[in-house]
Amino acid sequence: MKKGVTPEEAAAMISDGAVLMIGGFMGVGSPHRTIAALVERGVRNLTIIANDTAKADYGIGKLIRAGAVARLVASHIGLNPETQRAMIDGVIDVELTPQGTLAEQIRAGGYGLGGVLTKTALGTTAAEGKKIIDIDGEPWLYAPPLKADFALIACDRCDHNGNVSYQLTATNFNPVMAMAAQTVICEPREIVPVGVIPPDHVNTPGVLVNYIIRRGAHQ
Amino acid sequence: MKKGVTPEEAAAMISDGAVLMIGGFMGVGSPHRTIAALVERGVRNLTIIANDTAKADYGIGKLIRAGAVARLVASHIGLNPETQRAMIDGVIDVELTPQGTLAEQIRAGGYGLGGVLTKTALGTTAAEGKKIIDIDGEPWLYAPPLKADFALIACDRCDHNGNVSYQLTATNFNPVMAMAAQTVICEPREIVPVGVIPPDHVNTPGVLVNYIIRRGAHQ
Amino acid sequence: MTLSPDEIIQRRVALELHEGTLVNLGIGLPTGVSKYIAPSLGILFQSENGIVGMDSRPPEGMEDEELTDAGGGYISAVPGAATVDSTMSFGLIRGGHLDATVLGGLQVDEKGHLANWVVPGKMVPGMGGAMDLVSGARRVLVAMQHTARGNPKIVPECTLPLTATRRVTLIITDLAVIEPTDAGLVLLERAPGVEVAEIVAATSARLIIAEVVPEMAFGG
Amino acid sequence: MTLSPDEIIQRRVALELHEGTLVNLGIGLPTGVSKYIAPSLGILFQSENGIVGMDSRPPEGMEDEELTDAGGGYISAVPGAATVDSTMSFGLIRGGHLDATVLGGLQVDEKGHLANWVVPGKMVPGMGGAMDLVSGARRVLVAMQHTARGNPKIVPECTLPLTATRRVTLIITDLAVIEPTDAGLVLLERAPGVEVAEIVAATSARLIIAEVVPEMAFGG
Repeated sequence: MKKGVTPEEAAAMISDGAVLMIGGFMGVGSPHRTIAALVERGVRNLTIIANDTAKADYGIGKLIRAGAVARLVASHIGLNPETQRAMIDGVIDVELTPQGTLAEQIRAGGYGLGGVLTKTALGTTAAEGKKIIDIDGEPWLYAPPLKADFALIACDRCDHNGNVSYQLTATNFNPVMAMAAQTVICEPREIVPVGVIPPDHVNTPGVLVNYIIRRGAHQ
Repeated sequence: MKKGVTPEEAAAMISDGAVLMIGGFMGVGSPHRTIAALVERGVRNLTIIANDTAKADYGIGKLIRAGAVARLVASHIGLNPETQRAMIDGVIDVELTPQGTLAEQIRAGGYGLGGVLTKTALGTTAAEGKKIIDIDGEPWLYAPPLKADFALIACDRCDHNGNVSYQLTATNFNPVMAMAAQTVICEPREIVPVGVIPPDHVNTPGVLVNYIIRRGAHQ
Repeated sequence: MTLSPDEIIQRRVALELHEGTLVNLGIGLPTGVSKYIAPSLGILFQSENGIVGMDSRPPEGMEDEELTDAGGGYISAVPGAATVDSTMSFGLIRGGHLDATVLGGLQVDEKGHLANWVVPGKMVPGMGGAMDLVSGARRVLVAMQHTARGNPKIVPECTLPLTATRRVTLIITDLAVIEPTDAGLVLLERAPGVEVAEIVAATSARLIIAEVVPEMAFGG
Repeated sequence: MTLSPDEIIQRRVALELHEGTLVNLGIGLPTGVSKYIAPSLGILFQSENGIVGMDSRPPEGMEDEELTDAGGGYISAVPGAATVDSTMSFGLIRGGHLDATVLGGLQVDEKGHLANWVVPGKMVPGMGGAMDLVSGARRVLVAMQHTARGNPKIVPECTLPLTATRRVTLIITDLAVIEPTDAGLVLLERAPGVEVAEIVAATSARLIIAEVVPEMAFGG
């Protein structure tokens, strides 16, 4: 069985300068309670790897507004003007990466691969300064594996052993991030006994999950 | 809705010299009725990409015994002495590949990636003659993407639109092969109406499946 | 029947989508294409955040916070939909399993290159899935107004950063259907009531024009 | 208590497995290690064909043809098991999520290199998952008889093709526990009743031997 921790206890494990992967797509499937506790703790200088930063003061946007982020690797920041401003002003160092490449880079980190060979972005300004690898006369853009100190993931259901199942479009980057971080903290909507989630419906085996966020006071 | 075909109709689409991926692990999760029809048809000179060749005269082993196979890419042939003999006698050109690398090569083919960078087999005789790619001074073994003309897959359930869900250890290579072939032929144990498999339990979306093998006479 | 510019584009794009295929519609104008697709065609719409078989917004009060499109808006799912994680979603896109992607454009040029993801110094939204879609889909359909504030968007050479170096399949605007080829941009069709001279005037790129350029023919 | 050679190896390997971790046991001798693991430890056994949390063969008549181990034999699943496809199964192995792999060996040498997948010209089974396991698991535990038909299997340099160029973590035999280090093979423990001289005689590799080499201490 895994230890259930409060969002505050989880946030306390994360120090200034940590590299975090955070699940979610426009806040859908993001660990909102954990993010709120991180903001509360006042952590600084984070590197965030995530698909996007949601909206101003929502989801990962809360960390942006709180000034907790020094570096961001994401595919899209268009719906959060605060992140765009912070990028243009040089307050946050933002690396924009195609969404499919970003997902594969995280997977490569978690699966022990040496990186990703892709056609996406090849020949565009987004490939400037990046490594091109020639395979039998054909150029491929190389993207390195990504890893993190922590993955903060959200899920629909989690059992007492940390077995996780995701739901609908809240799945997105969560399963792949759960493979790519030193410590995985999972914020479930529902916590169920072992055996409630059948083996075929476990998307992230519990061996990958280090801490489960406890149910909230009102839950 | 997809067309339901008999194993014989499926076999009739497959010509001499075709490249086939066949799902299964020691015959578990292999499309046994389709394989039997292929043997019956007497097709020749096939290239088979599969984890293994099961046992003598069982699963893919039936195609080996029938002399249908000219080339085999697999990770393990140890439990089928007929395949081993055919390899040693030079009757079948066998390429042995680590299982994890083989799975990633098939995935790379289906996901549009330029290949796989792995540490597995690096420095061993299994890497002889293969490309080594240096990333920041570190050597990685390169393995090319694999694709096929046909993927012959098996599954537990399939709906009328070709949405597929696999079960337990019969899953294995089936989902990744369904991404990597021009034509995908699926042999389900059970065929159900659309909607019976919930969206979160569809492992292979129906858009990937071209033909569904009809239920058998006794089913 | 008088059609609005958006309707012209959406109805014409709809004719390009084939029975039983997987299609990705970009946010905005492209999303509206689905209005003109008969459900009997069994075309499945993908949203790259992880669903094959998205449907329109459910009735008020029926929304699920775990079921949204790539813009974060509530959606529903058709019977037989499948949900997938981000790696599988982009595997479908990048592996050539998506028959068509319909995207907006800022510029398209004579080589058929599309620019639609960034206006340096002004707009830095990030490319999201756009580069993957343009690189990976079997067919890339650009659906856009022919001009922006009177300025041509179909230009000799893109001045904005490209989304991909791959040539798009077709450009469908409120004035014309144009196909990029080895020889250049071929004017295939005119919008209803639009003259060829009008299209040429609204286009700064060179167009290859046949003797007869038919009007777009809509089903309905 | 007199233990058989296999029992000595399996019991000693069992002591190396840690609470709550994921472990892969190779077919044959390594599989038997699970007999000596208390269920309360919550150790999960992986079978690389696609299950985390495999259990032993179910009662006669309860077998499922869709639930087998990597050898194709019927298995069961513990409560809380997860089934995965081959890419995820090897992602767990190659991504460093497997705490330990326990494998048999044909030879191990002074550099800690393992050969266990092929005897050229004689046995060509294919490497299956062995190369992935030896390259990717956090700890590689070799569990084997110290000699084969009287011939040492722990040799100065492997004459058989290597499974990986990575150094294994520990060699556990019916005679000894040996740890490969930068300096060479260090004899850590003796099997019950076995003298150091006996181990040295059965080993053709050079062993680094401390003044005191304790006996293996089993819990039970």
